[in-house]
Amino acid sequence: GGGGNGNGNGGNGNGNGGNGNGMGNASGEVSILHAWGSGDGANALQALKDGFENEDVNITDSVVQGAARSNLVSSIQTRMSSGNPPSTWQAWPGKNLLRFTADQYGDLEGDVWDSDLKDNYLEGPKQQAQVDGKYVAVPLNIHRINNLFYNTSVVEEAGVDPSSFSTPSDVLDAMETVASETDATPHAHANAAWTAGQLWETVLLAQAGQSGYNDYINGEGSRSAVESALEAVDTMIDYTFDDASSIGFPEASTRMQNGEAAFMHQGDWAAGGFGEDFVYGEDWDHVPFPGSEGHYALNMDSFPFPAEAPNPEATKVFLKYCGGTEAQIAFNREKGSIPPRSDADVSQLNEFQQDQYDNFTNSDAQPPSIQHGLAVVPPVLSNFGDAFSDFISNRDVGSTTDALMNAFN
Amino acid sequence: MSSDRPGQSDSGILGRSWSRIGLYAFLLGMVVFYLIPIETGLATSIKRAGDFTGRNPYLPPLPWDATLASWSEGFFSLLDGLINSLVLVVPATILSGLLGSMAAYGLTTISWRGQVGIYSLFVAGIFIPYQAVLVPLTVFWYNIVPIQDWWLESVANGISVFGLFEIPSTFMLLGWELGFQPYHWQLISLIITHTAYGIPICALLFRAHYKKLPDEMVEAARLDGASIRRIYRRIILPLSVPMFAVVFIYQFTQIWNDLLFALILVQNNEAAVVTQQLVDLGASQEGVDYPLRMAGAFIAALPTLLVYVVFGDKFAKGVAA
Amino acid sequence: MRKILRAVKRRIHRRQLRSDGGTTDQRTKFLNRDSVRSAPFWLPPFLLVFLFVYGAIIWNFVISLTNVSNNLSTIDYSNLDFENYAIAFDGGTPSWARFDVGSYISPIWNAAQNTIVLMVAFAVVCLALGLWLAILVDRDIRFENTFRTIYLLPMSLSFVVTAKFWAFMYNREYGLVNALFEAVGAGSVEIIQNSTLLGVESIALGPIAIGSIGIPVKLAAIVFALIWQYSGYAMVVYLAGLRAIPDSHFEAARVDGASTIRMYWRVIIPQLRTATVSALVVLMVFSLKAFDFIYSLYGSYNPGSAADILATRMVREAYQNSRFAFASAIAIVLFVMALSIVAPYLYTQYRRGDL
Amino acid sequence: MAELTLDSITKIFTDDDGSDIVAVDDVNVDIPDGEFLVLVGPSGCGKSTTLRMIAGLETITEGEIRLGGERINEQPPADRDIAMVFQSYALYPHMTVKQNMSFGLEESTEMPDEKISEVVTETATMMGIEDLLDRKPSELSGGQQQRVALGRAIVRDPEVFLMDEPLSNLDAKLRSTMRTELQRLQEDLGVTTVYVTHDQTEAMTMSDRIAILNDGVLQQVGTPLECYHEPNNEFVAGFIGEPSMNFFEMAVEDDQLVTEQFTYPISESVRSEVDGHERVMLGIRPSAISVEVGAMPADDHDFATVVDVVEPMGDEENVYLAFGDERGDSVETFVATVGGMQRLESGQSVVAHIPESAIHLFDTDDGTALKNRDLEDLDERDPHLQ
Amino acid sequence: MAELTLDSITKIFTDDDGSDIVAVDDVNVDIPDGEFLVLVGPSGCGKSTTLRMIAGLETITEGEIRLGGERINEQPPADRDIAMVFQSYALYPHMTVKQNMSFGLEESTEMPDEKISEVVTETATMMGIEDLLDRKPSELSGGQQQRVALGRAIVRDPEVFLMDEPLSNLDAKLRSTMRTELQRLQEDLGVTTVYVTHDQTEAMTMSDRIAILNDGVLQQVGTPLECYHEPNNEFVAGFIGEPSMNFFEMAVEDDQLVTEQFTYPISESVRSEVDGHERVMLGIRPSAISVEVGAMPADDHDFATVVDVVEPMGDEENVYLAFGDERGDSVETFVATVGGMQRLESGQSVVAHIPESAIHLFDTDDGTALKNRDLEDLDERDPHLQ
Ligand SMILES: Nc1ncnc2c1ncn2[C@@H]1O[C@H](COP(=O)(O)OP(=O)(O)OP(=O)(O)O)[C@@H](O)[C@H]1O
Ligand SMILES: Nc1ncnc2c1ncn2[C@@H]1O[C@H](COP(=O)(O)OP(=O)(O)OP(=O)(O)O)[C@@H](O)[C@H]1O
Ligand SMILES: [Mg+2]
Ligand SMILES: [Mg+2]
Repeated sequence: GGGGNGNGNGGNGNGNGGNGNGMGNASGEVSILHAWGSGDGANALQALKDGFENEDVNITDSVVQGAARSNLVSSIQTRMSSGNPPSTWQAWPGKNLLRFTADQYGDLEGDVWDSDLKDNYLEGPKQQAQVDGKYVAVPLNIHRINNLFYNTSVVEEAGVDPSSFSTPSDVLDAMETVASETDATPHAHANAAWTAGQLWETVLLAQAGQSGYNDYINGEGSRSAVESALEAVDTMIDYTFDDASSIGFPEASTRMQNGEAAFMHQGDWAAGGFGEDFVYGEDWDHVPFPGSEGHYALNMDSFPFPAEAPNPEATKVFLKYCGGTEAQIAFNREKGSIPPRSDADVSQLNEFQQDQYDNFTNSDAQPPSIQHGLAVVPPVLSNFGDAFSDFISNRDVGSTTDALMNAFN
Repeated sequence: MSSDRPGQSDSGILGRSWSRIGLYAFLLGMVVFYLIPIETGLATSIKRAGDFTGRNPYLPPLPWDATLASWSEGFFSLLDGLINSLVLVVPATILSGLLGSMAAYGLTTISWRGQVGIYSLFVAGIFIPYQAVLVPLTVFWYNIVPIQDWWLESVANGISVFGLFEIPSTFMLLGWELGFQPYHWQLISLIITHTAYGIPICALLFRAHYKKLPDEMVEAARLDGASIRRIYRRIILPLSVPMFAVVFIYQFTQIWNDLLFALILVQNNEAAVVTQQLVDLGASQEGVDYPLRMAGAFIAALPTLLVYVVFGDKFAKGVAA
Repeated sequence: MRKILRAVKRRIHRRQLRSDGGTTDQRTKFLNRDSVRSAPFWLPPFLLVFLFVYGAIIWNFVISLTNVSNNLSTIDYSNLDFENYAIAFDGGTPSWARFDVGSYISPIWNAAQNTIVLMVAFAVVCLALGLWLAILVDRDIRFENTFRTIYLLPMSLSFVVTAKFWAFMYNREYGLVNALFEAVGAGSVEIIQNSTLLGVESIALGPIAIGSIGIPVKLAAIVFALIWQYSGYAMVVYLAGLRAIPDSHFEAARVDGASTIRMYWRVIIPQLRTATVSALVVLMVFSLKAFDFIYSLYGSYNPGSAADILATRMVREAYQNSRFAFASAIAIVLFVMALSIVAPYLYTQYRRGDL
Repeated sequence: MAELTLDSITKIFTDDDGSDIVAVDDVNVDIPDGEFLVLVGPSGCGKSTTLRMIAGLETITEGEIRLGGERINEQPPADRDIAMVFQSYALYPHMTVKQNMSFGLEESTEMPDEKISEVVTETATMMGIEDLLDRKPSELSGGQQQRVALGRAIVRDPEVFLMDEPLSNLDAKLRSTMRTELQRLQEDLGVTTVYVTHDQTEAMTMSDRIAILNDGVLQQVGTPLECYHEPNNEFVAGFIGEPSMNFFEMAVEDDQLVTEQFTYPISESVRSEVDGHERVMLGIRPSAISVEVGAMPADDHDFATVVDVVEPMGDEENVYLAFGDERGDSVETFVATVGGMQRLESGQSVVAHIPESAIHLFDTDDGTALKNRDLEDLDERDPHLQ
Repeated sequence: MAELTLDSITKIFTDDDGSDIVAVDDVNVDIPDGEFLVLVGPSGCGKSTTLRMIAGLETITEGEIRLGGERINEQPPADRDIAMVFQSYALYPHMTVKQNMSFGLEESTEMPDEKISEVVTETATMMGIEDLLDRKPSELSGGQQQRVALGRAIVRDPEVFLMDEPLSNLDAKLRSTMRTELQRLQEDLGVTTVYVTHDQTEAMTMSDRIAILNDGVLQQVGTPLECYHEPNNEFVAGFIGEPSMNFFEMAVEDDQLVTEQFTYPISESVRSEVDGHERVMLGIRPSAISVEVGAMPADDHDFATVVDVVEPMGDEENVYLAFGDERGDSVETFVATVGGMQRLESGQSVVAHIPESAIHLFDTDDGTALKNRDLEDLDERDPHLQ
């Protein structure tokens, strides 16, 4: 997820303990660097740590301050390149891992990726955990990107039925209806580069289908597909709050919960942040983003394993635990996502998550997210981000289309 | 100046008073311009997050609606950062001031061939954009002299070798007692960096001061039998006290306010300074908490504001140099 | 060039005329030399500065000639070239790119242009406002110190704090700026994420549209906030300059029959040249450091191309995109810009014997 | 050309704490057309303030200033047809000499540029600075700057020149050259001039008349010799003349004046002037005292003294004498000026003659002169005339 | 106590373009123990440089300085046993008077603190500043600061005092008081003193002997009266004396000296002194010229002149005279000092008497004196002696 993070409960890093310092010895300190400063992420990590019971391995974690995630990236970047990485860190898997070369990662084959993980992890996540065929990370969860949440009462007041939508243009029509029929804002959207990028990739998937989407992430996208998705996004942004640029997605979400807005496109982590008394199925509901019903657009978090990890054995112990069902449930229950293991006992998750899990298992395809770094290599992601940084302030479809097309140059 | 700026008195009683009124009105208008963002922040910071509606943000809340909740939350959120900033700023300020004064003394009071060349390098150093040295600094502090890591090692091995020498355990314990944390080691790179980048401006300020001291005084001291070192100790240093105030105030503000170096050189959250922490304070799941954000901004600005309010004139002097 | 060198040489010599400071004896000459005896004082700070400032800049330059991206621990210094500069000016896909897609790097012209626009607009407005305020404050007003203190107050704040205040001021919904716009019936507008051009946007000169010359709203907003923070500084410098002009110049001009405006225009303002230059240099340098502000305002390394300046671009390329060598090249460009402002200034200071 | 009248002018400044400072107190002077009036007095006595009121740079609290009979209190400086030369010259440092000199004409007249240029060049030639026209003030010596400042005033062809210590920034030699030059120039131009100085030599040598101010109050207006020989009061007597007049506060006893140190017999006519006073201040100029070596007091007005310190000045000597035969730090001395060749030595006993015709007597309370040296009486007695 | 010898000392500074500035050129002076020598000369003549070489603040390019016969060229300032008083006093502003006075003893001797304190208090009492010991310099008046600076030098009990224009920051009245005081003090202490000034009054009045420098070259060393009446050369003649000596460059023709303006007959004895010179410079002190009104030239040495400008000085007047009957800007004038009561006026025709016994004659090429006024001859003729 994006968003910011306040000061979490992160810094208990003054650990004075860790007796001995055995290399090749499954004990010592495992340090995690992450950006889950607050909210669902912080809770999920805490649950994960709470569930880890090993006398010899001490887990410390620290939150990277600064602007959302970019600081985490630069921090890791610097520490990796100076040979001083943390034991593991919060990272998107997939092509995002290509930030570093395969030999900068340690090999998890065997010790962590044993038959248990290999057998029970879903195929998509397994792919995303490898660099050049080497297992280097442990995926923690699966988020879905292509959701359309809505406030049922607002939608009812406007008289539209989301379950009937089948294309993005249906969504636009519905937003128009909301605008004319109610006082509410049609679209709860925080206009940041990453939310716009995420919306765009969803619309592209919905409009151009799996093949059009794949073409794009392979650098062979069709200009017209890119442009038409962007036009739709442009219009959808018109339906959002005046001050959309000044708010973060949590606030947009809050406004939808308050009935100030009808629809919200967001990853399913947004649902993890809904208030207790905002009840799934009654107060709110969701549909897969119209046009992309058969797809489960993937975002994941993972813990990579650096080659120069301090206390590598202890780290492996921890990572092995993270790959297990118990940890997965503990983590995802808080995070709002679903576990990437087919054998997880999803009944411990909430109703919405269970529905998502069903959707996932029934999905036709699980296209990886561009915005969240799974689908494209880091420089393309950076170009993609730059394109949307400009788009949100100039809203120039033409030039942004160019930029998106050129992102692969 | 106790009289009208000469040549400006407008003639005619009426014309004069009207133009005076206009003048004051304009100056007051500018006061509003300079203060309103700060005032708005202040007013917002004592509103209840729940009551915050965004209407008339500059109006303070009604007394019974005011709350310091955001202030206390902000304070506790930023507490570590405030402490880290202090741990950084105090030594860096003192070191840069002292070294700057020494440099200025060596380059002013004793005159010798080539000192202008060296001094020019000092002055030019004031104007170097930090970006121009960021990458080398990163390499230096992460790969060549990774002070950041040494503490980790020293903690791992109990009290241990710090590259070159033993840290006496009593020293460590004393540090502990004083509230120093092991992660404060990480600030050493930042202290040294800020010191190095602070020296030029300090040297400039001190040199301007020393140039005003009469040569004859130093000569008198030489005739009186004092060595270069003694002259510094007994004559120059005592006479630098007012300038030290100016320099310390200026450096304190500069270093406290810096973000970029900290951003690059402090990668571990425990050691993050307050400006780093402030960047995304108040953004949370529930939306941007403006009262908290403004309170945080104030808390982070408080030391420099205090310095400014108390030592306004000295600050202006440093700034104008 | 020769002339300049000669002048420099002459200056350096003249300095030495001050005093040779006493007893020297051939035998003890070296140890007794003042440069040597004073070395304990100036050498340590000098080494520190030389290492960290000049050493770092030189090193930075060398790095900019390498191919280092990604892994700083193994910089290969054996293969130096100017490729990064070529890319910085022309754009292109570097030979050292690790990926065959997405590695095209766009040139820095946009950021450079924004940097200059920001610098010029900021400096000009600051100076104008500062001068105006200084003249008014100089008119023997009561509470002069209070006014001055307040005007200078923003300068004591961190860029991060200022950014927080102005993010709030510019907020579309809660911000005071928009409240003002609404109060005058202009309606609220997006500010910090608005790259619409202000000013000459719609003007076309014959067939040539010069629309792109305007300053984007978001950049203007940044400039405005910086002006808020630093115009007090310009005022203080000008006030000092005004105070240095003897009363008798004002009086002479009055007796000579000049009106107040003419007096300032012809007699007083021309005498503020040194103040202007020194304020200008410092303001320019501040504006080169505006990174902290932009970063805090946008909460990201990327404010969007309309507000991107070299400082943000450099940090972004280095610490987000890991193109360290390329970022170093941008840093050198930035350094050269700073140098081109500062060097002439230092040189004139030097000529006038103010160093 | 016009007569300048200061009619009971007073200037009161209000201090920061609201208290009043009377800088100029009810000053009356009539300055006829073409006169060179020097305003002199100790620092802070209100000289500059008076001048600035005439220039219009300071408002007038009370009284009236008239130029050619017309009240100018309310006129702005530009309209007064007055030019001023400042102590610091106040040359505009960014303008060339020519621009400096043209500025006033450009600002205050409609004169076309060529005409201005012509007038400026003419004046510069007259002042001998035509070669400097393209230089900046910083490239001129002190004396040249002085000339430019004067030229700038002259070029405007004003009714009145005001000069505020225009020579005080020059060194001694140049000052005396410029003094003569200025004096001659004013004579030639015939412009009414008010000249402020605190240097009594300048006041004495340059003026047609001197006006002496003290504490804002006018003490005396008169020709230099009047002020020197017939001072209105003790202040004027002490202020004018170098070395200063010697003063002794004495009791009047019958026909003699008495102090601890000596007794001075007075004649009947003098006695009558001090009638009704118990104490008077006796004043005697150092040059009026004559000193004899190796003689005994012969006259009533001869006194036995001992030489404390001798300051040879070439053709004159200042001799510090003490009554009686003591000398040292604590003894009060008085000074006599004697011929330079007299070869007096510290510790020598000499007889000092203080002629009665040369003494001045002042009221001890308000300092008013009771008896002055008589101007008529002097010519014959002056030792310098041969 | 020791004799100070400057043996052919030269100081050369190297200028920007590598050219040399000879600040002091081969100066020889012997200063006997206890002498008060005043070093005088125009600005930039090398006075301060000489002093600073003695102090050790400047290296000596050539020559030797000996103190009590011992070469001190290489000794650092601290070891020379010399104390210096600076023009600006150079008091340490952050120290009290007492600390200022103790500093030198603390730094240069092993004296215990109580002893230092005792010595300081003693000296302060002698200087009359014992009440000021706990004040900071900023709380003192100019004269008091002066005394502290002196006290600071005295307390170190040096062999030699050096003083660089120590009085020039004081106002005129205080300067003359301090002058006397300093003189008396030096007499009492008997410490060899070198005193720099550019003020010829100070030089004349204070010194045992004067050393006159010009352009780094020593012109004359002698008592004040020697320098005044028997100047070695034209420079000294012109430098000493106020107003300056009048000079006329004249051709020697038989038994007279001739210029365009006037012809001056000379006696045989004088003629013999200028033998072999075609041109000489005639010098005459203003005070040696007498002026008569309404008379006709009676004597060979009487000249018809016209008064150009009169500067009354109270009991004297400086009269600017022009030969013939022209006056104005272009005419060269000479100055005569006459009694103050003479009431001369611009334009008046007068007769000026230039007595032959009073003239000086100088070589036109190198300025060497050919004939000086004779000191013996003077006493009788001096008009001031009555
Ligand atoms: N603007 C002012 N406000 C208050 N007091 C003033 C002002 N200007 C002058 N004074 C006071 O008025 C008095 C006369 O000042 P003025 O400048 O006329 O003296 P002056 O005779 O010119 O002295 P100096 O010889 O030092 O120039 C002084 O006591 C001075 O302090
Ligand atoms: N450090 C120096 N370098 C070069 N030239 C110098 C230096 N110090 C003095 N001079 C030159 O040496 C000459 C003598 O200078 P000095 O200071 O001794 O003069 P002075 O007689 O003391 O003059 P003043 O009366 O102005 O103090 C001058 O021409 C001066 O310019
Ligand atoms: Mg004055
Ligand atoms: Mg000197």
